[in-house]
Amino acid sequence: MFYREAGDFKTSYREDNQTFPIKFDRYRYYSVMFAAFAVVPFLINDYWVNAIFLPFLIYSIAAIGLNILTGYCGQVSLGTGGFMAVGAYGCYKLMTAFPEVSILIHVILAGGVTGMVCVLFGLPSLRIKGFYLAVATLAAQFFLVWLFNRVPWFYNYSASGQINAPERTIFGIAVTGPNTQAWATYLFCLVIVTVCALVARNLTRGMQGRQWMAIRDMDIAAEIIGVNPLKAKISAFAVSGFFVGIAGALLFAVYLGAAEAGDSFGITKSFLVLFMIIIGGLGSIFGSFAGAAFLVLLPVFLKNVLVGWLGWPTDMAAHLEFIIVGALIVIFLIAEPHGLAQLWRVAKEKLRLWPFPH
Amino acid sequence: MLDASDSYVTEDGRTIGAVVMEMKNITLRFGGVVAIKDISFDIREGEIRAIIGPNGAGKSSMLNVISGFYNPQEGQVFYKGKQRPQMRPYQVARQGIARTFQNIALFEGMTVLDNIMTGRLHHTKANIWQQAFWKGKAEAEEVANREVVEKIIDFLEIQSIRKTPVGRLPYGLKKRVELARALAAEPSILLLDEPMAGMNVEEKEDMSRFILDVNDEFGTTIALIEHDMGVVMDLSDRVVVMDYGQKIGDGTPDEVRNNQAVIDAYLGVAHD
Amino acid sequence: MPDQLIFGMEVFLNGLMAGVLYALVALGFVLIYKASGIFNYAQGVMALFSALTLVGIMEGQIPFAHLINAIFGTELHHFGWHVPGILAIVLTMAVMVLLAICVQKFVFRHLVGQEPIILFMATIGLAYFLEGVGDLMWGSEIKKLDVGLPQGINLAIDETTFGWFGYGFFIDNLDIVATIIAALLVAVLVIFAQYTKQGRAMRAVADDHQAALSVGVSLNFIWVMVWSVAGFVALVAGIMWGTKSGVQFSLSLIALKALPVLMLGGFTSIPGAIVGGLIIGVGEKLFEFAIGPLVGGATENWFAYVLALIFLVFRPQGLFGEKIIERV
Amino acid sequence: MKLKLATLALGATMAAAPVMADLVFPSLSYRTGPFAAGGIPFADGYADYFTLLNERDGGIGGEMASVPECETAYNTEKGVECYEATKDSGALIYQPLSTGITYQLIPKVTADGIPLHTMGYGRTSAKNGKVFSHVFNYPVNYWDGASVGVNHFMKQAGGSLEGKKITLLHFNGAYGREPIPTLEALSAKHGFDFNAIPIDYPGQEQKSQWLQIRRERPDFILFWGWGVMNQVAVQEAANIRFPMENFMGIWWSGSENDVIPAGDGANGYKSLQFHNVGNDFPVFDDIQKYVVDAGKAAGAGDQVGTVLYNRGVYAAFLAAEAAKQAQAANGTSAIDASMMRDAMESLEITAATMEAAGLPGFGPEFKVSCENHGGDGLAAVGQWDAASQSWSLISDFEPSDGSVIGPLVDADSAAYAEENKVAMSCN
Repeated sequence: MFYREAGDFKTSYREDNQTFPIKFDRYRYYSVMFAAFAVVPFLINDYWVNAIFLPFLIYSIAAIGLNILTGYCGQVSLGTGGFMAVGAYGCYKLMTAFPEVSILIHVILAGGVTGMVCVLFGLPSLRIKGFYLAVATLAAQFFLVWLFNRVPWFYNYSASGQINAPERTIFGIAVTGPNTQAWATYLFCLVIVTVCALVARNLTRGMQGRQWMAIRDMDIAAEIIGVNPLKAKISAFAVSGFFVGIAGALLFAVYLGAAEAGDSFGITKSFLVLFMIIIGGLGSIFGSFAGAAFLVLLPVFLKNVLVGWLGWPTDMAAHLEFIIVGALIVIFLIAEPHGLAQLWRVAKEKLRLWPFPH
Repeated sequence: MLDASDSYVTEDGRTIGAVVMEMKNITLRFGGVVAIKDISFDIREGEIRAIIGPNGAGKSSMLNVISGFYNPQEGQVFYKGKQRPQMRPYQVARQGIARTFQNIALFEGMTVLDNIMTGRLHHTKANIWQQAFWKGKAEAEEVANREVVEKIIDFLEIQSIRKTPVGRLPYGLKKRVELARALAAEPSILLLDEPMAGMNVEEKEDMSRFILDVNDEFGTTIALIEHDMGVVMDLSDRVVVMDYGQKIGDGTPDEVRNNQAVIDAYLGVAHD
Repeated sequence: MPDQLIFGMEVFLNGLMAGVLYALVALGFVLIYKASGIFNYAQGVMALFSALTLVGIMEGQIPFAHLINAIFGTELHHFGWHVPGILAIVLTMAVMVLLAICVQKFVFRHLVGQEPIILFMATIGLAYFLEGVGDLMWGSEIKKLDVGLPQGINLAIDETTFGWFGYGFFIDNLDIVATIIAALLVAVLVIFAQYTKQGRAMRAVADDHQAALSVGVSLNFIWVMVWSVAGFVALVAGIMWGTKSGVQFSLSLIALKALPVLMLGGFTSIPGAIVGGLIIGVGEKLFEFAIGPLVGGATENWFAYVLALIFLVFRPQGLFGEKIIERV
Repeated sequence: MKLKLATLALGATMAAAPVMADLVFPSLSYRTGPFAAGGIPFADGYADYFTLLNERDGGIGGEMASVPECETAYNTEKGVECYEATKDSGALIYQPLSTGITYQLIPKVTADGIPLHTMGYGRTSAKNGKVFSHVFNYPVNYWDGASVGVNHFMKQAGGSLEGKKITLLHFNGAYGREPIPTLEALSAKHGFDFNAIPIDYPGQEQKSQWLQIRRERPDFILFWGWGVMNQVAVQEAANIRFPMENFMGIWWSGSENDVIPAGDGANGYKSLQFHNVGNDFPVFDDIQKYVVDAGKAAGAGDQVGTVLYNRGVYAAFLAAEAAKQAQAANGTSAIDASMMRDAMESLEITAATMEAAGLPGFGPEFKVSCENHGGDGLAAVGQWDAASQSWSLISDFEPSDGSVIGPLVDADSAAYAEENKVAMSCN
């Protein structure tokens, strides 16, 4: 009964085009935003931010980026870790070369650089398709990590080969470096996430998104109705790279504070983000958030339950974690192959009819 | 014989204009196989032009040549009086040639509305930045496109399935959505590849009506491939008949019906 | 003969032998993909799991001892017996068949007809699951695996080549054995696929599920069979690598070595996997030998992928694929 | 959405459940993942030593020690989660046993005022206490290791390395590249040829590298590896019949795990050590009696006396000694992290302290100061005997070449201070 669209008429196409056409959805969205911006910052401490919120927000951006490429444009990529490394190292080089420029600009520029690198590795997608492309993107993954390890210029010739995020501020408040407040880093990332999600939403609901989806669903037919496959694929790689690069920059600068290519941006990262979008739902912005939340929260949750409550040995808990995550993935796929986002849609459809299902 | 630039008025009062597209001596080969052999014909503005022939005659290949999907090894294509250089299919589409497919080629993961909206691609000028922030041309164009699309939706009577994902639709409706997508492009030539294949009589009648209405109301030039001879003869102004990659007849339905080569091809007289 | 050429020959031979092992791992992927359209990400973890099981059985470890001890407060570790290598391999194979049946029964039977990406994802879930189970069952400390394979430099080759070139080639005995076993295995698999009833059924399924069903082939049986065969291939690969480095987590990463081979040879081609494996093995070793020192070395991880990528850009159909004619 | 919130709430209650009363020594361990084989014995040793103190002595100065364990799987993000989860529980010191996690924790611990002890790993230039106020890497670091190794080879070669060739075989990453600047400087000083051969993670396949070594025939090899890389390298060295006494690993490439898979071929392989090996020390009898036999061991109890278990014990011993000295200096048994830090900065380990703890001659004697957080850089060389399946030290704890390392430490720490605007302390 709460969830109804009957009587919620639209009188213009503009209204019908909005992101949340149903009033109830809209209000829920406003309240989530209100809570995220105005309530959460007052409640959180270091643990909440560093263990849950920052990884969740940052991985959400990465998942949105990959979802644009894979979920919307149908180009499976396993190079996400390498591209995040481009964002991180790009941000580091910019931060240290131009300390007087705002970190926000650096993060965005790092995204831009990553977009360009991503396009470069996306060019073969014009010839290579499906799993072959997925495996081909691994070339980017391994090559980029090797490159960042190999060329000392990227880590400013430090003896250790690690990069460290120096302190940078916005409005005089530190958002990177050791002396950050939990709420500041949280809000910084939240703002970026919000903007990224809105941009992604706009791109995917308009003509650009339709071109991507057309390429995904049937590339030959898309070309015949007038989609330029080169432009569509390249733009998807560029936009995806932009988001993934931002995620990499934030992961390094705000969340970890220090990074090394092989350690922090290895192949496992590529798979992790891919899992997020598949579990969350391909071709869905909400799914990107849901998938990121699921894969960030579940291990923390399991660990706290198994070790914190049940007092199990940590190694056994870690093994069980693997078993449970693996089993859950399989169970999810059997129950709902199209991810959490589809589960959510189905639930909404049911709710819409409740309590009179007939 | 009419000249290329002549126009005339049909019995039912429609005006058929000058030649808009001309195929000259087209030959298409796949490896050693000759799919189309030295075929020439033209399409006039405002007419309904049919290509018929038995299975494997090369009809679909011909349509693919017109829409730029295959590039013929020999021959030229003239469009609006100019020779068309070799083009990618999306460039052909941009010139105002839209088409449907024999085996439906809709985008299964998108809704009916989104599918039809893809047809409006060439009427969208907003760049990626405007779209990213939903500012400038982006929103206005989206609304304008939507208006055009809604008209086509009304026209083809598919209002109720607007927001349904295409994958869930039955065959007949999918065909209709595909037609809508092609129409949304407001093409100057509409290519229909077996628009009525696999339909029952009722659906066929609906589809015939839509094709005639499109031609009538929007003045769209239509080139179609169809198996059902009855339908073809009723609908089209002129017919090209193909067999084994060659043209064996060309003319009005009556002329073609009385053409001995055509009769042989359809009755299965042995080639020698 | 110039030194560099002699060294190059040595590197080439070693590359060939590495390539045979890559081909072996790739073969596990190809078999499953061909028969069921599943890109089995868990192949590497299966190698780890089978090697862990083999060592566990040989050493008479009690499975899940750690878990049992933690729950019941017992002090169980070993049964106190040792199982000879051959018998242990047979028992491990039985476990792998059991695993194949479970995988089919509990996972893929419920996913028939799903898109490839969903099936791929399911194998990732399977990989996680198996990794956890393997560790929980046998423990995650490193284990020595010795089923009696020889290791170390082959002196006969060393001396012969020294007589020829004045420089003795280094060929590892283990590599020679591995090459022979892998070659035998490949031959057996090819014969199996070509000449046995089950093999023909498997190929029929690969060509067309519906048609195979309609002539009375049991899909379920075929799929259990290919997963078992893939399990066997994984076991062989696990033994080879486990003998060299001990059995531990990193064994599961050998799957990454097989992926460029698959790109090059195609996901469905057995000869493709073999030739692709050899090309990758030789290519990466020669590149590391010739170019590696100029760019700082450790190029093998990415070079295999870049090689495959460049190759595919110029020949998208892969090594043995036919030219793709696109249709609408 | 509801589910998510419930999860969050649950996470909150659990995260905020610290054990306040005791002396807390969090153990960021890894018993799973690619390096589990190394992480398990270390974590066992670390926990068992504190258990021993609790069981035998009733804790440290009357306060019970608690060692909350948190699994990182060598993953940097899990490391952050573990740090945040434990830091408010009164944590006195962190020892993450991972280079990656160390680098992330350096700025965090400095801001939170908790000392970080990276014993024989982490950031080498943290030796400079003026820049890294809360980071300690006594008793020895990688650059000391490289120097001691070269000195050992020099002795082996009869006093001069002139014209000899030393190859560094290393993990292709920050950890493995650490010794390169030192070795380059030493090569200039002692006139030996030096080259580095990297191995990419995980290092399962090293044929190319060993073929190269076989071609180039270096006189000595230094080896910086971790995980499966170690076993494969030792095996391959045996395969090409490289003289094992000329092949020396860093302390992370010198445990039983690394040599046992290679069997007899590994005989004579050397590795650097900064503490003693074997279980021939009184403390292990006590551990057996009070911990293992009492069923309180962290692991299965079968690791006692192995190299990495001993390292865990040694790490715990150094932490416990610092805690004792902090208690003595502040006159209270309930010390906090800042007292701990101050005590670490004035820590002095003498033969007597080790003797008293049941570890006579277990490690080098050393002294920490505000300027020098890295101790005196003493390391010994161990050698593997395949017949008796045991390591033994074949040298005393010997000093490194401070004249080479000192300037390198200063340069690297200065660069860090510059980049991060760190104010110098110790003035």
